[in-house]
Amino acid sequence: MFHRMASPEHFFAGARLWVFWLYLLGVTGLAIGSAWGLFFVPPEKYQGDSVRIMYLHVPAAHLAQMIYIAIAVAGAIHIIWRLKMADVFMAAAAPIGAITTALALISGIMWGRPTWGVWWIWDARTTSVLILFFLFFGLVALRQAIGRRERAAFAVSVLAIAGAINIPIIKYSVEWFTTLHQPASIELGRNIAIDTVFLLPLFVNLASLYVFVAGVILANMRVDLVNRYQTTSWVSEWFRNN
Amino acid sequence: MGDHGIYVWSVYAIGLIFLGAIGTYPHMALRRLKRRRREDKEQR
Amino acid sequence: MHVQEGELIELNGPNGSGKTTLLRILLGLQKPDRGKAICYAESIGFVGHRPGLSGLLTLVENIRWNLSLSQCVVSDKEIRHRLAEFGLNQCFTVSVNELSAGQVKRGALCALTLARHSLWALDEPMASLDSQGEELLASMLDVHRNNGGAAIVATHIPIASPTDEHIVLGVA
Amino acid sequence: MRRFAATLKRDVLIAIRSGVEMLNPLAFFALTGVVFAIVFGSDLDTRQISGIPAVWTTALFANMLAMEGIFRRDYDDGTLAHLLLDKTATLPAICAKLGAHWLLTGLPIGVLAPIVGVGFGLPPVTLAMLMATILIGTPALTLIGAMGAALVVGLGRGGVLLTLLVLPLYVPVLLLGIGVCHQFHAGAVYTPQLVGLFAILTGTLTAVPLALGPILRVSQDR
Repeated sequence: MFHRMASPEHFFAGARLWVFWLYLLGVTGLAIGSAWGLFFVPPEKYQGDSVRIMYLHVPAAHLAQMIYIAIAVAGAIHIIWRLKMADVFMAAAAPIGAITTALALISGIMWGRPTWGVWWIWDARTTSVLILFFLFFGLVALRQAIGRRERAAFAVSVLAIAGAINIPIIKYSVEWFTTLHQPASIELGRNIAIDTVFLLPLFVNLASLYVFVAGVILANMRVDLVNRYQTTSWVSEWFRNN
Repeated sequence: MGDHGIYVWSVYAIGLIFLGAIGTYPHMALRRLKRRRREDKEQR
Repeated sequence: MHVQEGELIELNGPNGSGKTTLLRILLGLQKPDRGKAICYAESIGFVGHRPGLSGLLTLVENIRWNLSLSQCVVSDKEIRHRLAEFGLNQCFTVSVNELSAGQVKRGALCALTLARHSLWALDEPMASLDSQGEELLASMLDVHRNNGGAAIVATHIPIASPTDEHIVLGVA
Repeated sequence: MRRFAATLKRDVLIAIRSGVEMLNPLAFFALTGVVFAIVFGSDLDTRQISGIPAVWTTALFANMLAMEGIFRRDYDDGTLAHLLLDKTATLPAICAKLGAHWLLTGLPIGVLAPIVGVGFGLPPVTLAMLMATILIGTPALTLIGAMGAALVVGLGRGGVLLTLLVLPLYVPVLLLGIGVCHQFHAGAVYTPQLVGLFAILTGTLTAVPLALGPILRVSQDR
């Protein structure tokens, strides 16, 4: 099945169904998880209701890093096998990764405000997510700056791989550097009572966000395919019948 | 919801906007491409 | 495309017909959109639109660096002698920025003759050369072909004799 | 090896001939350092703490300022093509270009750092460590920056783009450099982080020059 999906035309047709189901599953999952987290979970001892932000912040932050790793893998695939679909994935996933990271950042800030009374705290994870946002922004900006698609694909692949290699290094140096200055920094989400009543909605939301964003990336890839292959027969045929 | 309600609701509102945006963008883009293609055809 | 020793192939065709692109693909500076280009030649000398000499250095320094890249050991005296042959004897100490386009082109061609490349790739070598420069170019090509060198020249002014192979590129 | 030396000599010669453009990063480093010294240095109790980060960050940006032109000049006058023509010559020539670039920006900045650091009232021992970490860090910065410069070569004055691409990759070097100096200044254990800094240096030293050949070949393609 994978080989068939590697050809743009088959992918374009096949992805349509996937997008529908991923959207459906993702949205309902998110609705259920969020509703559960907002209304049916008792407030936490220390943080009260602000802990409910965790159900959006943790999935978004986790997903953002996964998207970047996926883009780096696609970059490696593109450089080694020159697979066009890998570049289509990178072009589609980068902006979405940036927006997911932005969502993670904003929810992190809004969570930090009630718990620590300050808008931004240079905690190890918030700093890493902020740098991740700049990495995503770099990917999008580099692709925008290079006109020729071939060069853009190669350049973005190299940058994605360089960035991915740096993620652990950044995490290590930031972790060490921030704990150097505030010994008692509270890790977001680590000190909450880890009993299941809190965690179930989190897993539901995490899985649903993955599913939903996967659908969004596939849909975005279809748009990119139409842009790239405007002159081909199967695209004009698609234009004709809808 | 206590006094933290404002933060929780604003986070979910922003979440809705962001996820809604990335969710609907591809379909809007496809529709825009179709419309532009139809306009090109009419001009030709 | 096969180039024997002593042979010269001329690429003709209107502007934008891909002469320069074909040369760049042969040199490995550019990847073809489709298919593969494999070029079996030990070392290729290239003179294109851009001068290929850095503007802040003098001709002698540029050529010395160029030759070191292709690992040819040539003394400064010999470089100056060859530059004099190319009519550039008064611009030894002048940085390339101050030279005229014709002088820069002659400098690039002179560097080519000094480096022992088996295959020459020339892109519009006649551009910005005066009549004396064209004679120099013709004689330099003959010398190169006599001792077994080959050349591919992209030009719109005919330079090769009718007996040589001509490839005409049409506009797509 | 001869090609390495020849290209090194050539690049240093070009930089010297370019005069002001070569002094640009150094002047930026000295002037910004002095401004920071005036701003932070006068407040007695904060100056020692703020000295190290100020000098290191200024060194980083001075280095990034110099990154812009490393390939651009050769791309414009066509010598970059000669570099790539002969595949065997590419690696030594690129290593020479990176070496020349470090000699002209990283090294002088490292040497200047203690002089700027004095403005923050740092003890000489810390200044020595500051210089050491900068001298270890700047080659890594040059290597990472060169990769960014190779990606954007030929795109015109993409200054902001280069900064955007390269800054996230610079962060670990910056944090480790400052961290080591802080720990050393405070008399605490600094060796693990110093090893981290060396690790980044050796890592980039082996990977980047090899990667620059193909990147430049694609970047100058059209």
